[in-house]
Amino acid sequence: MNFELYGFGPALLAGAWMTIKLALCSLALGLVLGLAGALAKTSPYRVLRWLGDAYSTMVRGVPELLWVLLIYYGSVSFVRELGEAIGYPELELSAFSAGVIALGLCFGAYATEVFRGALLAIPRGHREAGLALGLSRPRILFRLVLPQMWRIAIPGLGNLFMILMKDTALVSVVGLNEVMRSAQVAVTSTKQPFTFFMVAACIYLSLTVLSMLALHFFEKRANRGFVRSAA
Amino acid sequence: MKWDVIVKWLPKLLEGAYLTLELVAISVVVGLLVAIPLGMARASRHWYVRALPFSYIFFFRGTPLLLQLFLVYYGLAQFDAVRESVFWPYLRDPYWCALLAMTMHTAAYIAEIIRGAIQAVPPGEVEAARALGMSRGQTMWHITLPRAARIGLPAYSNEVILMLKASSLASTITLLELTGMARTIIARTYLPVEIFFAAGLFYLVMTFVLVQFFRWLERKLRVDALQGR
Amino acid sequence: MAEAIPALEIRDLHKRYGELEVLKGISLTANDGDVISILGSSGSGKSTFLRCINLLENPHCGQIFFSGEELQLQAGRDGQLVASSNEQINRLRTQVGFVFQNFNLWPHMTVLDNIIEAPRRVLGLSKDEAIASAEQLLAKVGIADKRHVYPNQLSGGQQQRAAIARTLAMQPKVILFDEPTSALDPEMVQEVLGVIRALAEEGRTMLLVTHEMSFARQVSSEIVFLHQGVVEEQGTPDQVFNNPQSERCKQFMSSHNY
Amino acid sequence: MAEAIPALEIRDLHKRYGELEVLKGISLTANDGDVISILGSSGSGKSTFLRCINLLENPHCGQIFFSGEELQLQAGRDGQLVASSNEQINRLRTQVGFVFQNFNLWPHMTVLDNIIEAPRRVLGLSKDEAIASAEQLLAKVGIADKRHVYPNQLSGGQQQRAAIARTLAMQPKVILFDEPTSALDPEMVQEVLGVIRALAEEGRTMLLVTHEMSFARQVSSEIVFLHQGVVEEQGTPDQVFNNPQSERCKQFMSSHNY
Amino acid sequence: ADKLKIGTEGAYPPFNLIDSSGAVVGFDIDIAQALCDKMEAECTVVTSDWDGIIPALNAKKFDFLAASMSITDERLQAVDFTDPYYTNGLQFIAPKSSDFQLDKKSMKGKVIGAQRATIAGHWLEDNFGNDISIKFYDTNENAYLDLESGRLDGVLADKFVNWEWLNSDAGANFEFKGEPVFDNDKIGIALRKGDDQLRERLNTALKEIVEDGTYKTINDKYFPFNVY
Ligand SMILES: Nc1ncnc2c1ncn2[C@@H]1O[C@H](COP(=O)(O)OP(=O)(O)OP(=O)(O)O)[C@@H](O)[C@H]1O
Ligand SMILES: Nc1ncnc2c1ncn2[C@@H]1O[C@H](COP(=O)(O)OP(=O)(O)OP(=O)(O)O)[C@@H](O)[C@H]1O
Ligand SMILES: [Mg+2]
Ligand SMILES: [Mg+2]
Repeated sequence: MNFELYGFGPALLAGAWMTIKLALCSLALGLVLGLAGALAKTSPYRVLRWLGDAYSTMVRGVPELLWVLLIYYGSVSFVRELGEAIGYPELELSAFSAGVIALGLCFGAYATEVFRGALLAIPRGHREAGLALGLSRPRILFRLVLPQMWRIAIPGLGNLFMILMKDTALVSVVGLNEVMRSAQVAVTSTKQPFTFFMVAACIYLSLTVLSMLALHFFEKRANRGFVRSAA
Repeated sequence: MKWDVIVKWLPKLLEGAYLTLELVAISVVVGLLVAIPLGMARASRHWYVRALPFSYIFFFRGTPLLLQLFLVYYGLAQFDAVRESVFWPYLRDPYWCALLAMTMHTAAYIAEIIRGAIQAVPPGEVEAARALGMSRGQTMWHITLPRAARIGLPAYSNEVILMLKASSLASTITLLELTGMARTIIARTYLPVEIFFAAGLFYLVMTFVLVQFFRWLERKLRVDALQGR
Repeated sequence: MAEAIPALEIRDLHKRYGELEVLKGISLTANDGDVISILGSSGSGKSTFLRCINLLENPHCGQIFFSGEELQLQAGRDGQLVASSNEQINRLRTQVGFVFQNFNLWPHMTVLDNIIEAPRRVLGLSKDEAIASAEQLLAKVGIADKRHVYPNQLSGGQQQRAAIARTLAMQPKVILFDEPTSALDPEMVQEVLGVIRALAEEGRTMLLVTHEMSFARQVSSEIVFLHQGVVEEQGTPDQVFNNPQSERCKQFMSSHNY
Repeated sequence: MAEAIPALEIRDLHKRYGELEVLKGISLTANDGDVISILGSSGSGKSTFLRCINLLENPHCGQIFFSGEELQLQAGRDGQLVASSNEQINRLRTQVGFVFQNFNLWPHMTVLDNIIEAPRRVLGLSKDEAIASAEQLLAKVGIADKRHVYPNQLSGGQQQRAAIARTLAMQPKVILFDEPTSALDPEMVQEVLGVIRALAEEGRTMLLVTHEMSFARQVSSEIVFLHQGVVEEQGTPDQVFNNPQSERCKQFMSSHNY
Repeated sequence: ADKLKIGTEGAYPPFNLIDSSGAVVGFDIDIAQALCDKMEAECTVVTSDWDGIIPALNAKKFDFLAASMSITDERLQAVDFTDPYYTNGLQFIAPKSSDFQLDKKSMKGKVIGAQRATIAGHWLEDNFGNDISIKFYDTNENAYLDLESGRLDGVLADKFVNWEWLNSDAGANFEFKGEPVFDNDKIGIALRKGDDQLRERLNTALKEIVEDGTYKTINDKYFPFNVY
């Protein structure tokens, strides 16, 4: 084992930072999409249910990599036309935003299912109590349903976030240097696959530690008021 | 689009799809079996019971499946001890390596889903079972797990679909499942668009069938009728 | 128009679950300050009736008026009637309080937060105002010391009192109580009786489902006896308790003096 | 040994939640066929007391005997006592039934499945045997027509009756009822009263938390009045209802004849 | 001077790779820079994943690719190529201890690895398809690992790449077997279709560097033999 990592240390760190940025941005987008999807799927309106269904099935049905390629290369002509239409022809979708959109889209589709499961686990009476007091539906959602839903959704979302963090590797096809690609680059030039794959594993593991700590914190918060049975 | 090419290679693609299904089916079912005790232990109130599954879940959730495949397939083969052991005939074979890695990987994720679902079961329902004299095990098996299954089902369906697509990584250790097969055919025909389109369609169809299956299961288990009054 | 407009009027309400017809045409009129108790055996449709009034349950047929304003209904799926105007139903719900049979407190909020939530969000009270009036209410129902506790840490009766306080905090004109004293001891029942009387004197209208006959007798201006989804008997407490007309009601009343 | 071994004996039970001491040393002896009612104001610790008896809640101090057999306890975290033998507590719990204040039915099973689950798993009854006895019980509590319905589709009183049937299906020697009639109408209360009397005649022992004074008076062989975690008064119904000794109990009893 | 963007993979040593400082180096890059000097253009090098490299070229993320890309009919449908700037060949490697003959009889039943979607794979299928079992890998690195673990009897790959690996520690116990089996793999610079002007400039520049000896200097820096 070479402790300077043959000089590739800084490159790997930069890769880690890129991974973090990608993961967090996609998470933000994905949570919004997932919530919207779950609400659509549990809504009383058939059109919304159908839309939610189509979104979660279609996006989950197509491999993540394909979405990345589709959005990055597929959007080129579209964005260019858009740019010309608004008089700003240099407009182009950066690799980063394309990656975030693609990963967020996929995260959202899976999060839809997690949120839906959690929504279904909340007693209807809690919502009814809000209705009976005249609270508006958005209010009921944000103040009564969401805070309780986290409690049930966090383990599932945690899973998805772990996967998301590693799916950021897919974005290397559009030329972003995240952890996996930095490691691969180092491997080709040093011929030390195990050293660098282990280093990549360690980077992922430390990111995992961070996210698990965060998840634990959120879970603790979401569990306030819920007593565990002594039986 | 050259449809005749797709038709010509359809049997090969079907062969690949069959291997994909086999890998996914075995790993998510065996994974579930492994995950149940892991998830139960993870939901335990004693830290020493939680510790072991925690480290397992931590490692397998924390590193990419690709890496785990590599470690099992290329990594283990680096050691002479492994190459001389009785396991070598299996570990030599990419099929078993893929199954091993995929099962251990998905078990970690499923365990986490199970833990969350177990903890979301209202305590009163558990108490009711205990008060009737059911042992911890009986309560877990007959009350808590069936109830948790309904809470965790949507998340589990996610995991199965994720595994369906993650199985394409098995092509990196020379297995000719759907993706591996498609890439091999492309190398012959130089028609990436057609073949990937066909393979993508296969994935989409498999996902669709899975989604329908889980929807049927949810209806059967009355998942959305469980909300309290 | 010599007659006053009734605070709440219900005409010919029907409701079924699948095949099971639970309410078979119920009509009822309540004026300002009325306290109407709804009695009836378990499963006779009392809760369902109350829940239909503020549309927590969608009836299949019928009309509902609050202070003369008709609740706009339109046909929804499988023959149910749903509110046609969200704006209207939200507004009316702020004026109609509901105390649930199983409390339905929000488990992720402390008792105080449970109570101030609606007044702050719906009535637009400031946090301080809301807390001030919530503390008064908590003191009135005797759980002021529990204000920072989560509902799961309360005893059954404490939960019930918190639920009552939550509803009263909205100062509703009409209050629907679904067995508000089921988990309360006799002393507490007296307290609640006092509270309800005071509310009636302020001119608020109350509908009350209860199994406690003596409580119903003391508090009500009118008694409605429900049986298998129809109003079997109706009248002043004296009439219904001392001199019931229908067979079913006679039988029911006789059992309460065990 | 002239004296019979009591079915249930509790000595000096203490329990606290954090700082709050809820039970401050409670002792109680119940012989075969005894029906002991526990009265007390809301929050006085009645539910907690019952829950400690079969260790749904871990007490901090005290001894519990079932038919002379001491429940083995050992110190657990933060000074709580936990069962030291899983085998023993499971066996004892099959002999001690518990009816919860908030029912705790399993929402993913039909009423019938709720009832046959424990007899099948714990007593090892065959499915047919379990169903046969469950149907008898359901008929007894008057919800035979609801056997294939899920708990969420039941009215409050129907849920309560299902919960009672679930507990009785285990044929426990000792039954702890936490407000078993709170959601029942007077007629149903009479039925339950009959059931409890029949059980007492079979020699079963019952502890009963209730707010219905007249019910308690009719059904009990002994009354225990709990106040702020201690037994304030204890005796036959006549003694306690007609001639209470303590100030607190007098006040409490006076309020029930509203 | 005009500005040009050169696309490359950065994962194909010694032709193109990224060193620890993040700079892209290698034979391809040196050649491309030499061409740029001749054309008096200001060039920057950008890396991209192999799978996305042609789409990226067509999406104008680069102007030309110096990525050791073989000129094939399939690729000619998507892009144009300059004249070849070096020639590649395929050669087997196997453990030093094994007797490895290149005839059908002794090859029978052998397990041979190759990189997926390369000429090596096609050559194996076309010539030994029925006799040996072929395993495909995403990268040559993975094939070498399996060669080391004994899952493979031999690997067929570009001779330069094999040569590079044999010179590393891992390759110590292995050697070339037989003569190069395929010696006419022409490597060119890829451009967007219809970019004829740039292609002509590159072709002219390529001729110039071959003639003035710049090419040989670069060649000798990397290989002890002639690759043109
Ligand atoms: N998990 C808990 N954490 C903290 N305090 C609790 C908890 N459970 C109960 N308490 C408190 O203990 C006291 C006794 O509660 P308990 O449920 O035994 O009352 P109770 O006599 O059954 O009253 P009720 O008649 O209203 O049901 C109450 O003041 C309650 O707030
Ligand atoms: N969601 C539902 N689906 C099917 N049947 C239902 C549903 N809710 C209630 N019912 C049935 O409707 C009938 C009336 O129920 P309701 O809750 O109105 O009774 P109740 O008069 O309030 O009785 P209780 O005094 O026991 O609370 C009951 O027989 C019940 O089983
Ligand atoms: Mg009811
Ligand atoms: Mg209680």
